[in-house]
Formats: sequence, structure tokens, C-alpha cells
Amino acid sequence: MSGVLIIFLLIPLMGIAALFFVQWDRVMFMLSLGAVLLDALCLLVGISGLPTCLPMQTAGGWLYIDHLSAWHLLVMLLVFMAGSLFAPVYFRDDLDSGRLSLTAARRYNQLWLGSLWTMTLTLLANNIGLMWVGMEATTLVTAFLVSIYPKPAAIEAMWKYLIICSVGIAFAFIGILLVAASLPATGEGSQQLFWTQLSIAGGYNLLLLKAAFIFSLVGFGTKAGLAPMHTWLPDAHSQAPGPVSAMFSGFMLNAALYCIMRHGAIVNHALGSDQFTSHLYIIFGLVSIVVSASFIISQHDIKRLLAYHSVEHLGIITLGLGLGPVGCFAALLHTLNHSLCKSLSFFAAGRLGQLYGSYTMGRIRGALHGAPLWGIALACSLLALIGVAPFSIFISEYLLVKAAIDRQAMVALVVFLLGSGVVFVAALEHLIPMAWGAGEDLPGKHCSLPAVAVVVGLLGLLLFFGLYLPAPIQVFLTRAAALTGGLP
Amino acid sequence: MSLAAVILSLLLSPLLLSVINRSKALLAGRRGAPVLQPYFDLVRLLKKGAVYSDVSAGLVQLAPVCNLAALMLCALLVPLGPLPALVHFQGDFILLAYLMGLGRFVTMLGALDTGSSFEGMGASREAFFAALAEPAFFLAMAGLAKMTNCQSLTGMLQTISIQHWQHNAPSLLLILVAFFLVFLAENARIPVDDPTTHLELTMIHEVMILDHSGPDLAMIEYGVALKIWLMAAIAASILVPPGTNPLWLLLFLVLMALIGGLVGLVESSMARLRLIRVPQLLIGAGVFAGLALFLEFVQ
Amino acid sequence: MSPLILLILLPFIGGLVALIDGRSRIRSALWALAGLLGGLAAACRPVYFVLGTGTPFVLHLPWAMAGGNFQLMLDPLSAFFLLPVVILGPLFGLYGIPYMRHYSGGGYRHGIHWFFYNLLAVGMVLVLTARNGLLFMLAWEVMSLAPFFLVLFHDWDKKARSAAWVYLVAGHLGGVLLLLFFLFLGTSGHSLDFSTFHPLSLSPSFRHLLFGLAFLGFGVKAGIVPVHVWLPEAHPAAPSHVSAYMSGVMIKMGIYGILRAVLLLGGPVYSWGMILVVTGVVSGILGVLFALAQHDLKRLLAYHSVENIGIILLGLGTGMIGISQGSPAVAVFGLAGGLLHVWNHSLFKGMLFLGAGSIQQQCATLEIDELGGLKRQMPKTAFCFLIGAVAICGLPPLNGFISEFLIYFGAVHGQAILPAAGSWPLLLTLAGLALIGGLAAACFVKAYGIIFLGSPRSSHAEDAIETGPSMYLPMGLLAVLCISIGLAAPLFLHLVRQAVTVFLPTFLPLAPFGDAAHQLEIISLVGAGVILFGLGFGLLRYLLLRNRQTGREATWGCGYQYPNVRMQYTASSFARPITLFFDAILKTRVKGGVVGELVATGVGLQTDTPDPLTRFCFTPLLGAISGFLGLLRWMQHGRVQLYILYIIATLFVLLAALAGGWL
Amino acid sequence: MLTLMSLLLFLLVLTNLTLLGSSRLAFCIRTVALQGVVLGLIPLVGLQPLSLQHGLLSLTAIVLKGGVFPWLLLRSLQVARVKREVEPFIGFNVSLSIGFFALISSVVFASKLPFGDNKDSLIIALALFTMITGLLLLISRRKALSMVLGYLVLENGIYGLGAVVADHIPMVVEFGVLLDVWVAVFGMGIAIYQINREFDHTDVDRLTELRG
Repeated sequence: MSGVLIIFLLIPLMGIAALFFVQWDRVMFMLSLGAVLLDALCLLVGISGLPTCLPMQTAGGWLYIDHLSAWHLLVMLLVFMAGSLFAPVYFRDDLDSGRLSLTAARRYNQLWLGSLWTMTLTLLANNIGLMWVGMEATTLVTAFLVSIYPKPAAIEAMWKYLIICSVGIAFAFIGILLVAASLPATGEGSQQLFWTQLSIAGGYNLLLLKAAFIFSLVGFGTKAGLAPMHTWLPDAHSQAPGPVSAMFSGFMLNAALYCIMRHGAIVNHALGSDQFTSHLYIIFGLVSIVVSASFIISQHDIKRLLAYHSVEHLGIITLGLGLGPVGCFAALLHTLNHSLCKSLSFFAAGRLGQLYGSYTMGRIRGALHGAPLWGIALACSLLALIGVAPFSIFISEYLLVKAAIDRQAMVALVVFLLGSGVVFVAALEHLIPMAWGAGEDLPGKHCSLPAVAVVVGLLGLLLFFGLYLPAPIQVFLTRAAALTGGLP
Repeated sequence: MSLAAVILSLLLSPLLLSVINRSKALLAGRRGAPVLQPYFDLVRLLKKGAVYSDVSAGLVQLAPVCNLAALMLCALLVPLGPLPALVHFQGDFILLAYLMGLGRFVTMLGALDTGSSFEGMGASREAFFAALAEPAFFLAMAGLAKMTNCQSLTGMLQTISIQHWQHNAPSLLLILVAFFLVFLAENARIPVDDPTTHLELTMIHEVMILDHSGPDLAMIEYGVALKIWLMAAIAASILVPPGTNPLWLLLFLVLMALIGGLVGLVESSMARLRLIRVPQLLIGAGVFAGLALFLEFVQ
Repeated sequence: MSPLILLILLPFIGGLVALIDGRSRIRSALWALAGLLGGLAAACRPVYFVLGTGTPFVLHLPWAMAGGNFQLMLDPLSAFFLLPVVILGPLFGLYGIPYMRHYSGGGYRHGIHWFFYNLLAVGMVLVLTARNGLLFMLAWEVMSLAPFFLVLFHDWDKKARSAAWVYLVAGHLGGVLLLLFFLFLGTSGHSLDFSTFHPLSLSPSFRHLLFGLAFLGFGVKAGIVPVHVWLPEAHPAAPSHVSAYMSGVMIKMGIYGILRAVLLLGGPVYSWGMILVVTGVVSGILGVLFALAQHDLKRLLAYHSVENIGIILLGLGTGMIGISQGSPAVAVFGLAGGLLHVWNHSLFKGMLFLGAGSIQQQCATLEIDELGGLKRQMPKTAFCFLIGAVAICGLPPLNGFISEFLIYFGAVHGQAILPAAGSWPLLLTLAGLALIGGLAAACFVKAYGIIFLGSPRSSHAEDAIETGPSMYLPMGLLAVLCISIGLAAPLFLHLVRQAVTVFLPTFLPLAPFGDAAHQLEIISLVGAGVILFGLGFGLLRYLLLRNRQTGREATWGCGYQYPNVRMQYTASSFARPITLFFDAILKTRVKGGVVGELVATGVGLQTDTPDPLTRFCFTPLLGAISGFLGLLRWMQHGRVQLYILYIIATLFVLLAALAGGWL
Repeated sequence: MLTLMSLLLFLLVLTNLTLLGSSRLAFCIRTVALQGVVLGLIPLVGLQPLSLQHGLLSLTAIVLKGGVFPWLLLRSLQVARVKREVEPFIGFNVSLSIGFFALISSVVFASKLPFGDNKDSLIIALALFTMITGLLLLISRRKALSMVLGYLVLENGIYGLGAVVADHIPMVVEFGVLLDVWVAVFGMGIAIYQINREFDHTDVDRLTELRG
């Protein structure tokens, strides 16, 4: 049963290996899709009995899965599935025209599976050091996905991404060192820095532990795109190819936030209250929301717009983490909703950008008439993104507001509502002329089956979770939220 | 008994017009037209044929009919001194005001029906001033209602007695003044409008009916007479003490004549206000009525 | 299957089928219409039952949602507001079938339009029946979203796009306030079911705060000044039957919301009634003033919706004051008047918007000063429009007067019997209502007179022809309803009764209903009298003129021999005295009109009155916000070294805070 | 032994100050290499009783930082054909003096840190100093290569800190970290190569196409 964790790690590696021997680009994409699907299958099979068999460990406790990581695993696999399904649609023209060489295609797929592997490692690592290793590896692997097309802008973005995130993650490592240092010298079990033990150990040096959390919050926060460390994010997201940007904001940011959650749980447990962490969470959440709002107002590039939306929504999730159990519940639900929605919007943006030959919003006009499928995708996903019912983000934001009210966090509530209100106004102003209005018929508006499948599937999920939240999922999320809180 | 009021109004209303004209003539040192002149005019008009504007789409014909119908029903609602109205119920004065409004509405449409810019001008002024007069009228009525503590026209007018004058004379006076101003505006008399002018640019009511003729004009003229009679009757009834003493009916008629004389006096003593000033007059009326209410409240 | 489920499902399914079978204009419309009619059929029995007996209709379905609960209930208040939704929906839809011909062409997929049209209806039904905060909010959002797409159906028009933006922004911001309202209310008992709210356990000041939230939130939808700004944009931009449905029915959901909120907060308080009256007067007067200043017929009608919402608020506020002051008469008259006006406004405003639609169809313009003399070409439309105009001005013998009379009388009675301190708002009601009535009359004399009378001012108007029956019959039906409410007022008072009773504390006697019925009887009789006398005089006139010669001559031009159509009085000139008088509020922009040289050659005058609140309040506000946030934008300047510096600085600040013991 | 340790620490300080002061990139690369070796030696010389794992780890560190990284960076230096760091944002003298103050303040700060025993506080201080040096290089230099060096110095500092404060970081993790750093430097090298190819310069401060 617990062997499934190892399989999770093996599948992508085997995929990468297999890719060396594939000579046809189409097959490469199929192969990576297959790998992801296999992974998902494992999740379904191995963890179908989740509520009972969680948490479980393997490999001498080095690999560990509980509700929190399982939830993120689920989100990750959804994002990767959508991405792998969409990739051939996105790259088709360039493959046909040879703008994307065979080796480039191979490199792309290998890096794609590589990032899947590193993120899986991050999620499954029980040792927080290993978690860090996985996270840093994510940066290195995905950096080259940004510059799969070596355009100057892409290179610049890739350089900034690489250097900023490496520095940030380096700080996170200091955080981990401090956690280790804050342990009592004699705590035997905790020698291995296993989260399972850290989250129950006692006798920490609290000051050091707090400092440690600050380091890892800033460090991983850089990777998670929390303002003011988010500066790399709009560049990388806007320059990466569609599926990659989707994967970036769809899950990579959440992976970084996941690391923060783990640290937060330790700290909360050690301090016996979530006062300290929730203050920091709320501050970063609000700052991110406000900063992103200010950039969304005056945005011209659609992918940058979406990137700043990611900053906003990661801010919202972080805010939720600071608002107690209900808030954590909302935050985790929001993670799923945001990932689904943002993947869809990045797909649409990427495809429309290709069709219109520009990512400048001024150039994209009347997409609903020009390219109906992607027009619908863009319109619906952006509407969902700014919290229009009946899409699921409305529900998670409603839960967030509820949490804020229950916690009497009025300042947070007001700032959040104002910020998201500004975002709503500005984003809608950007969206309407892009999606509606007289649009010329585009040549490449044909939409293949996988494209339709992606759009319909993601929209369906968004609507489904907006109107119906099955009881098992609620239970599951409640458990995960409890883990995030780290308090009994 | 109560039918008497209606019959009286319908018969005597043109007389009030001629009283006004007579008093104006006397003040101007002329002999003036015979007392029954308005009746003669009506008869003459009823005998005539009619000419219509070729632009009109039928409202010119519709307007006088509806207007007169509305005013006829007003006649059912207004008591004459001791004579109660044929129809009276709580809040009937609201219906009265709105029936007059209906008449005004169709008259204005009739004016616009001819597509003449002058009649449009008149309609627009009529609409504006009427809108300003309404609040004053209702506040005045509210004042009476609060004072007499009943909400039907007949009830209010027949309960006002010497005691009321003793207790709150000032507010009653204010109400009377306000009502008189409304009365002047509603019936297009000086200082709001000059019924005898011949300069279309300055008219309000008269210019609206430029294109009416024959029986239509007769209906309009009769409507005018009826309206001025009814509103004067309300003012007079305020002054008539309660009770069904037939003497009071005489007093009432005298008061009506006095009101006619007063109108004549005003018309021959002052000139029409500039149109810019008219709103101030009407707002002033509203202020008076409001003041009256305030006085009642503080008591 | 419970009728409530059918009432929700059938229109939805109809819309869905229409969406699937969306290519054909007629078929999709018929599918949607069938759904709506099904809903109507399903609604009849429960609505009749509830409005008759006053016993509510309850339904509870399973629904897995965090904090959500599928509680439905149809109480008299809901039923009262439900009636226009289910009746007018199909009626306007019927009108919409030929109207949408206007949008025939390649790009249009009519199924989309009809899907969202039905979705709007479904949303409103759910809003009216929902008894759980989250369910209510979902329904509310869906209801607010549908018109967004309906407005955007005509999306190559830039106006429509900006209108849709304003509309959705307003709707969303309002929705946020409502969310706060329900969540704050829910904190007392840990569920959002209406039944679990304990308003009386809250402190009075907190209840005032909650009422403020609800009033503002619902007020946005209802179009109360100053948050009405979406209304004059969205209504003109939408297809006419949609504007009719929005303005006639949807904005009433805001009124329903306010009333529901008052009930949820444990019954009216004096100060709330006062607030309603004051905002009512402001909305009413400003609404009609803005309407007077408009040149576009649909904009004008939209502003009249603001005005009528004001009148409704006046009634409800009066009633609430009555309740809080313990006077049954004032309560009954105020509430009954306000509620009845909700129905009346749905009828005549719907009809007027349909009329506007017909004019737009036949003349391809709604510029009032482009039109004229349409009564001759479009007699049936003209007649219906006239009925609507008389009704909306609240003149007897039509329905508008009935509701306004009730409100008036409530106010007069109240100010007569209530203590001075408590009754000054009623004087406001009285004076305000009178002024509103007068100005409304002015406005509709202008609208009807310039559009339908005189002679055509442009070729558009000249070659207009009457519409087909499926466009004027719905209007005719509405006209009949207006007249019948006017002439059979007591009957309809009886229908309002249960809805009013929901608000009355049990200790208040219901005698006033009897008085009201009696007064309304007389009024209806007098109304009938007006009609009879009118016919009588008409007959008289006919007899007199039968065998006399009646000529037709050119209009008397005061001696000027060569009049032409451009010399007619225009709408702007008709309204000018009033707009000039209130210019301090309206701030009309005037271009030209000055005769420069001695001999005037071609002098043009142009006036337009954009919404002062948008112009002087909201636009600057948004500008200020974006300017303020713009200060942050320098931080993304591209210098990677400084980016790293941000990280270090953040770290340093936090560590300092930690060392300083602030964390 | 102690003398050897102090020698190493002295070298550490020296390397840092050199980095802050010097403008020749090739020389800086070599200095960083030396620093890497020094930091690799410190655990062997000083701290805990030497275990095979620690030996292995230090050896890897020395090989990587003293051998592989300089080689990689010199390669990309040749590619980029840049010789010296011309006028950085913060001049050499200024950064030298900043470094001096950083050194003093980190010594003071380290003595206040609540780590179990004070025996290593000097090492901690120097580790901090190294990190600060790295950050200074990162934010004050123009050339891409100098930023890589800055990152490496930062890493060195963290390594040193880790060696002292967290004696129970599992080997796997330590190796993982080294692996990551190696990949990072490798990646940055490639990045520099690509930057040079696309822009034919490696002045990071001129990479400001993406903004707003």
C-alpha cells in the first residue's frame, strides 16, 4: 500500500528516461501525458481508501503522506493532467512549422516530467531538508522551461527567476538550519528533522523557531510569489509557454506555500497558539492583495495580468491560513479552485496570444466571436477568477470572509474586500473588450478534441465545486486544515 | 341636499368669472360686460363649427372632453359652505387634486398635438408651475387635516370653527394665503399668468388653447370657470362656520363674490410677474403652508 | 413533485434546451417561452394559495455545501413578488420573439440570449424562495449575472459593453455588502438558515449597522440614489423586453431584499422607516429630474424607474413608521401602497419599455427629438403608451393613482394623528410625492407629446409603421391590467393584504383594510365616472358637430406664414425651464446656442446631462483609487538587484520586529 | 589545531574583503573557490569528532567549490568575454567599508545569538559576514557573473552556518543541497551564456525589458 509513494517518484523518472528513446514529437507529448495519467491512476488506486489509511509513511519514514500533502498531490495531478493534455494543442503549430525542434520538444517533456518529479518529492518528503531540496530543484528544472523558446525577453525572465528564487530559497534553508538549531540538543527522535517528529517534539528554543519561520516564510514566500518578493513572477509567467505558466501558477506557487504551511504547523505546535504565524500570514496576504491590485489596474499584457492575479490569489490563500481552522479550510479549497481556474485562463491566454499574434490586451478583441472555445474559456475563467458566482472561487472566498468575521479580523476583512473589489473592477474592464465586441474571424480557430476536453473539464469542475461540495471532500479538507493549523 | 352643491357649482361657476371681470372693469372705471356674458359666450361657442390644425392627431379633440369630465367629477367632491359634497370620503382631496391633474395633463397633450411651438411653450410652463404648486396644495390640506383631525374635504371644511380661529389663527391665515396663491397659479390668473394678454410669448394657459374652437373651446372655457369656482369654494368654505344654517349658504355666496372681487383687485392693481419669478411665488406658497404645519406641531 | 421544484426546473430546462438548439431564432425562443409558461403554470396554485390563506409553502432539499442548506419557502411576501416574475416573464418573452428579429444575422446565437433570459427568471424565483444565506447569495449572484450577458448580447455596441461593466461592478459590490450582512447576521446562531437568526439577541446599534449593509446592498439592485448609476446605463443597452423585465421586475428584488432584511432583523424600527422615506424622496425627485433632462427615451424610462423606486420606498417607509409608532392605519396604508406600487410599476414600466422597443424597431432611433407624430403611423402602440404615461404619472382612473393614493393617505393620516416628533418624515412623503407627481406629469407630457404628437422631425419617424400584433398585443394586455387595477382596486387590495400582514405585529388590528377598501371603491367608481363623463361629452361633441362644417387649417403660427417641422417645440426646450431651475443639481452641459455675428447663420445648440453622481462622484473616486495604487507601480522596474534588495529588506524588517518583540 | 582553525577563519575574512574590493572577475572566481575550500576544511579541522560521512561531505564540497564551480564559471567568463566589473552600483571602497562594519556587527550579533555554547560564535559570526558579503555582491554588482559569485558566497556562508548550528542535518540532505547548488551554478552558467548570445552583453542592470 505505502509502496505507492515510491511509485509516485518512479513514474516521472521512468518517463524521463523513456523520452530519450522517443523520436516522434507527438509521441513525446503522449508519453508525458501517459506518465501523468499513470501517476493520477496511482493516486486513485493507492489512495482510494485515503480517509482510512492516511497518514502513512515509507522508506524509513523519509516519504510521508497525510491529508494535507494528499490534497496538494491531487491538485498537482489535476494541473499536470490539464497541462499535458493542452501542451500538444499549444505546440502543434510550432511543431508543424518546425519552430519547436525535436530536441527542444524532448527537452520540454523531460523538464515537464522533471518538475512533476521535483514537486512530488517536495510534497512527499517528510524531512524538511529534503522538502527544501525538492523545492530548490523545482526552480532549477522549471527555469529552463521558461526559456524553451530562447527569445531575449524569455532569457531575461529566466535569469531573474533563477537568481531571485535561488536567493530566496537560500534564505529558506537558513530557516531550516534554524529549526534544527532550535531543537534541544538531546531530542533523539528529532535528529532526522522529520516533520512527523518536529510537529510533535517539544522543548524548542522559541525565539530561534520564530526566526526560523520568518526565514522560511520569506524564502519559500519568494517562490510562492508573495509580495514584495513576487517580482520574478510576472516576468517568468508572461514569458513561459502557455502550459508552463499554467503549471507555474497552477501548482508551483502552491508547492512553495505548502512548505510554508508545514513550517507554520511546527511553529504553531511549539508555541501552542497560531497567534504568531497568523499575524505574518495575514500581513503577507494583505500586502500581496494590495500590490497585485495596483498592478492589475494598469496592465497591458494579458499573461502579466494573470500573473498578478496569481499574486493576488496566493495572497488570499495565505490570508486564509492566518484565519484559523475555517480560514485554512477556505485556503485549501481556494488552492484547488485557483489552480483549476488559473490553468484554464493561462491556456486560453496562451492560445489566444498565439491566434492574435500578441499578448497585448489592446490587440485581443472580441475573442468570443474570433475563437469561441478560447473566448469562452477566457471569459468564464476570468469571471470565476474575480469571484463571480456560481463558480467555485466564490464559495472559497465566501468561506474566507466567514472565517475573517468569526475571527473578528476586521482590518483584514476590510482590506481584503477593498483589494478584491478593485481587482474586480479593473479585471472586468480588461476582460470585456477582450472577450466581447466585434471580432474578426481568426484562421486557426479550429479546436481539437483535447482542447474541448480541457476547457469543458476545467469549467465543469469549477461549476461543480461552485454548486456542490461533497461531504467526503469537506471532511477531508477539515482534516487537512487541522494539520495546517498544527494545533490539537 | 348634497346634490344641491353639485347643481349650484355647475350653474353658478361662470358667474364667478364675470364677477371678476366686472370688478376689474369697475376698478378701471369702465362699465364692463353684462353679468351673464360668460354664459352667452358658451352658448355662442357651442353653436359654432370647429377648425382643427392639420397636424393634430386627435388629442386636440380628446383633451377638452377629458378635461371637462375630470372637472365635473371634481364638482362632486367639493362642498359649498354648509352644503356637503355629494361624494366625500377620507382623503378625497387627494383625488380632487389628481383629477385636476388629469385635466391639466390632457390639456397639455392637446396643446402639443398641434405641433405649435407657442403651445408647446405654454404646456411646458404649465407643467413646471403646476408641479411646484402641488406640494403647496397638499401641505395646506395636511395643515387643515391636522387642525380639524379629519381627512375628508367636507369634514375639514365643515369643522373649522371660531375655536380654530381662536386657537391657531396664524396657521389658518398662512394656509389661506398659501391656498390663495395656489388658486391663482392653478387658474392662470395674475400675477402668474394674464388671461387677457394677447402676446403669445408671455402666455401660459391661454396659449395652450390657441387652436381650439367651437364646442371644444366652450368645454374648455366652462372647465376654466368650473375650476376657478371649485377652488374658490374651498377657500370660502374655510371661512364659513360649521352647521347647516341656510344663512351660512348666503354668507358663502357673498364670500365667493368677495373672492372674485379680490382676484379682480389683484389683477387690476399689479402686473404679471416675470416668468423667472413665478417659481419663487409658488415655493413661497409651499413655505407658508409648511410654516402653518410647523406652528400646529409646536402647539 | 413539489410545484416549487417545477417552478425552478421548468424555466431552467427550457433555457437549457434553447441553448442547445440555439441556432434557430424562433425555435430557441419557443423553447425558452415554453419553459417560462411551465413555470407560470406551476406557480399558479401555490401563489394563489399563499396569497389567499397566508400559510407559507415550505420545501427542504438535500444539498452538500459548506454552510449551505437548500431551504425554500414561499410566504405571502415572496408570493407577492413572485407573481410579476412568473407572469411578466413569458409576456415580455412573447414580445421578444419578433423583437429579436432585430438581431438576426450570422454572429448571433439566439439560444444564448434565451438561456440567460430564463436564467434571470430562475434566479429571481430562487432569490424569492431561498431561506438560507448562502443559497440566497448564490441565487442573487446568478440573478445579477444573467443580465450581464443579456446586455452584452448586443456586444459590438461600445455603449453596451461599458454598460455591462458598470452593471456588473455595481451588482458585485452590492453583493459583497449582502454577503457581509448575512454572515454578520449568521454569527449569532452558527448557521445561515433564516430560521436560525436571532436578531433580537443583537445590540440595537449592531442591528442598525446590519440594516445599513442590507439597505445599501439591496439598494444598489433597486436603483436607489446615489447607487442607481448602473441603471440608466444598463436599461438602454439591453434589448427592450429585457429592459422591461429588468426594470419592471428585477430591480424589485432589491425592494424585496430590503423588506426581507427588515423581517430578518426582527421587524421595522422607526429610524429605518425614516431612512427609507428620506432616501425615497431623494431618489424620487432626483430620478424624475434626471429623467426630464434626458434625450434618449430608454434612458428617460430608466430614470423613471429610479423615481418609482423612490415612491415605493416612500410607501414602505411610511408603513414602517406606522408600525413602529403603533398606528395600524398608517402601517397598512403605507405598506399596501408601497407594495401595490411594486406591481403597478412592473405593469406600466414594462409596457413603456416595450413601447420604446417598438419605436426603436420602427424608427431605428430613440432620440426623442428625432421623432414626432408617431400617433398617426403607430396608433395602437401610441394608445398603449398613452395609457402607460397616464398610469406612471399616478393619474386617475389608472392603477398608478391607486397605490399613490394609499401612500398619500397613510402620510396625511399619520401626520394628523401621530405625535409631532414621529411624523415629520410623513410630511416629507406628502410634499415629495406631490412634487414627484407634478414633475413626472411634465416629463411624460414631454415624452408622449414630442414622440407621438406634432409632425415627424426626421425621416426615421416619417416612414415608421405599426408593429405586428405579437408586439402590441402584450402591451395591450398590460394596458388592460393597468386599467383593471384602476377600476377594480379593492380586489387587488385584497391580494396585497396577506403580504402586508406579514409585517404587522399581531397586536395591531386589521380594521384599516376595511377603510382602505371603502375608499378605493369610491375612487374606482369616480374613475369609472371620469370615463363615462368623457364618453358622454364625446357623444355631445359629436352630436353638436355632426352636421356642421369642420375645417382643417395650418396650425396658428401667430402670423408667421411658413412654419416647418423644425420649428416645433422640442423635448429639450420643453424641459428647459425645469432643468434650468434645477441646474445646480443637473449640471447640464450646453454646447453652442450662441449667436455670434449680427446675421445668425446656422446656430446649433447641444445639451446633454450625464448622471451627475457618476460624473462628480464615482468616476473621480475610481480615478483617485487607481492613482493612489499607482504609487506602488514603480516597484516593478526590472532591476533584479533591487528585487533581491526587497527580499533582504523584508527579512530584515521582520527580524527586527521579532527582536523588538512586536511579533 | 587551533592555530590552523584561526588561519582558516582569517582566510575566510580575507576572501570576503577581497571579493568586496576587487574588480577582476577571474580573480574573484578564484577567490570564491579558495573560500569554498576553506569552508570545506573548517568542519574537518574544527568541530565535531570526524566521521566518515562528514569527511566525505567536506571532500565533495571542496571538490565542487574548489574545482568544478571555478571551472564552470571561467568557461562562461571566456564566453562572455568580460574581464572586469566596471563601476558597480556601490563603489569598491564603499563596499569595503560596509564589509568592515558588517564584520564587526556580525561578530557582536553572533555573540548575542542564543546558540547553545559560545565556542563557535566566532565561526557563526564569520558565516554571517560571508552571507552579508554575498548579498552585498548580489545587490551591488552589474555583471551577471558577479551575481553568481554573490550567490555562491551566500551559499558558502549558509554552509558554514549549517556546519556549526545544525549538527544533525542528515547526510542525504547535505548532499542534496550540494547537488542543488551545483545545478544552480550550472544553470546560471548556461543562463549567462544565453544572455550573452541574445544581448551580447552580460550587464544585468540593462536587462529591464520586463517591467510594470
